[in-house]
Amino acid sequence: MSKRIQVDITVPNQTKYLGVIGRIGESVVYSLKGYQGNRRELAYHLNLVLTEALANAICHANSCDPDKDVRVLISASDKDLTIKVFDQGQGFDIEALSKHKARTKDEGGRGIQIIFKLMDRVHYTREENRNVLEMTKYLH
Amino acid sequence: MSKRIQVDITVPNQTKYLGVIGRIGESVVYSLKGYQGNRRELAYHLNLVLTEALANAICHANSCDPDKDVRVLISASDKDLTIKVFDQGQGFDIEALSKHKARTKDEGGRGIQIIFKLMDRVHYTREENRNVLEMTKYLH
Amino acid sequence: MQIKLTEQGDIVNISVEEERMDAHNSGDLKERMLQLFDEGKCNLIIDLSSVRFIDSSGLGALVSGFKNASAREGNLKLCCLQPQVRSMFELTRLHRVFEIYADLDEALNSF
Amino acid sequence: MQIKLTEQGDIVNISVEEERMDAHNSGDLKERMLQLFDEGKCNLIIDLSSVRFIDSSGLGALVSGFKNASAREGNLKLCCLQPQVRSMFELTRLHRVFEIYADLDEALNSF
Ligand SMILES: Nc1ncnc2c1ncn2[C@@H]1O[C@H](COP(=O)(O)OP(=O)(O)O)[C@@H](O)[C@H]1O
Ligand SMILES: Nc1ncnc2c1ncn2[C@@H]1O[C@H](COP(=O)(O)OP(=O)(O)O)[C@@H](O)[C@H]1O
Repeated sequence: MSKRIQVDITVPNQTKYLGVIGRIGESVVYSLKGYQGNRRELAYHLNLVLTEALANAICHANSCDPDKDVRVLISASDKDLTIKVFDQGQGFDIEALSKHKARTKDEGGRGIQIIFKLMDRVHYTREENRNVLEMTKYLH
Repeated sequence: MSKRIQVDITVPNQTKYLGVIGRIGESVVYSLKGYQGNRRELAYHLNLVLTEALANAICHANSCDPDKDVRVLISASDKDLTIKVFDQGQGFDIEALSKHKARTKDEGGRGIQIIFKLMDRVHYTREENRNVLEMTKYLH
Repeated sequence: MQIKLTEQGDIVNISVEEERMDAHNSGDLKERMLQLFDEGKCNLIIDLSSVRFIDSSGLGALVSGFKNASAREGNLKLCCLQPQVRSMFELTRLHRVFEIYADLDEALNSF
Repeated sequence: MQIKLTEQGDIVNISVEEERMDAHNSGDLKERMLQLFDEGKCNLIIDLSSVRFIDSSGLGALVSGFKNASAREGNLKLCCLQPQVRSMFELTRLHRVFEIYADLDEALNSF
């Protein structure tokens, strides 16, 4: 393996675990010693992106079924930060969402938009029997 | 899977990653909503046990070779917290160490003693081509 | 979600006593506000001083309250945002929707 | 490791400016102390006020300094331990080895 930190997390499919995953993401950011930007801001953004992506996997893909599990992979080097969130739901058309802009006063529909704003590369693909939301942030 | 959080971390075999692993351990402790004891103390203890066990894997088993990797698994439920640290070194006799007490003014030799003091169950076993240091803390 | 309610005249001050406002707990705030609307209380100040982190569900709960308050000729205003929380309102342009005050007194005086 | 040295008479005050003292950075402190001993400076106060976390390597570096100072008829004393750090000295019984002071002035006056 090259010089990467890799953190593979599995938790019960419940929103009460969003906090711990967000905090783990922040810990990973604080370990990126070489990062020149605003580390606090990056930590918040990673926490947020993890929270949004996981909440969607938990509630939309896994229908909030507390007996399922949900898995996320955080991987970081000096060059980039990559998150993969896995789900086994019916999938959705992320391209359509990326084009359609929610109106400011809509109650929902901000999660994917936030992810697109904060990350440099976002893909949602089907792999065997699961979907993967892969999100990358370049660090310089 | 039962109601467990599972965090599987791989980092380059370098002591500069001890901090991030310790912090991830603290995050896991802070997510144990049901824990009745002193959460701050438990977080510190888990951070410390992770640091001691990883430092040994990095320096004793992997001879501080920065091109290797080192892996740790943290797993938690309301009942227990388990850490597994994997190494591919020559192994060592942990039973002998658990009996022999380092003298107070010795410079080294405190790591395994601290692990025995803070954890409820400690095993070091050979599994196929690797060693596993498995440490459990019961949460009530 | 831990919430503290204080009434001052016909204004209800809702203090969110959580570090995180996310998909796990924002539904509670939304429901609590719906109860208040049912009781005819539709001038709300949400004090976010304890909140260090807010996600799209938290923002959504506030938008829901804002729309319900406005529909009843009331208002929902915000105060005491930490910088990182404030920046989420900017990211989503919601700072143009809400009246946001630096502290509770300013928010109270604005009614 | 970030370290700040201040000399007061023949006493050197070493302030460890790190949150963590562990296997990654404790070797630096040990080497810095060896340099001081070579220069004939063997009365040291280690100020741990910034240190939130210490592991067995950190404790080991302090024991090394203590033994080297004593061998040269000097002394190594500690001050300003955060509660969690203090409890590590108790866990390992090292609170019986070191003189530990609440603040820098007390430590200075004890020489
Ligand atoms: N992992 C997923 N599986 C299935 N559908 C999803 C997934 N993620 C997002 N979606 C769909 O995309 C929509 C927009 O998601 P998002 O922008 O996060 O807003 P919200 O969750 O508030 O609706 C969701 O309502 C849902 O229909
Ligand atoms: N994973 C490991 N592989 C090989 N040897 C180990 C390992 N962990 C510990 N040891 C051996 O046990 C000894 C005691 O370890 P420890 O109590 O942590 O103190 P220290 O690391 O300061 O020597 C080490 O010096 C080393 O010889």
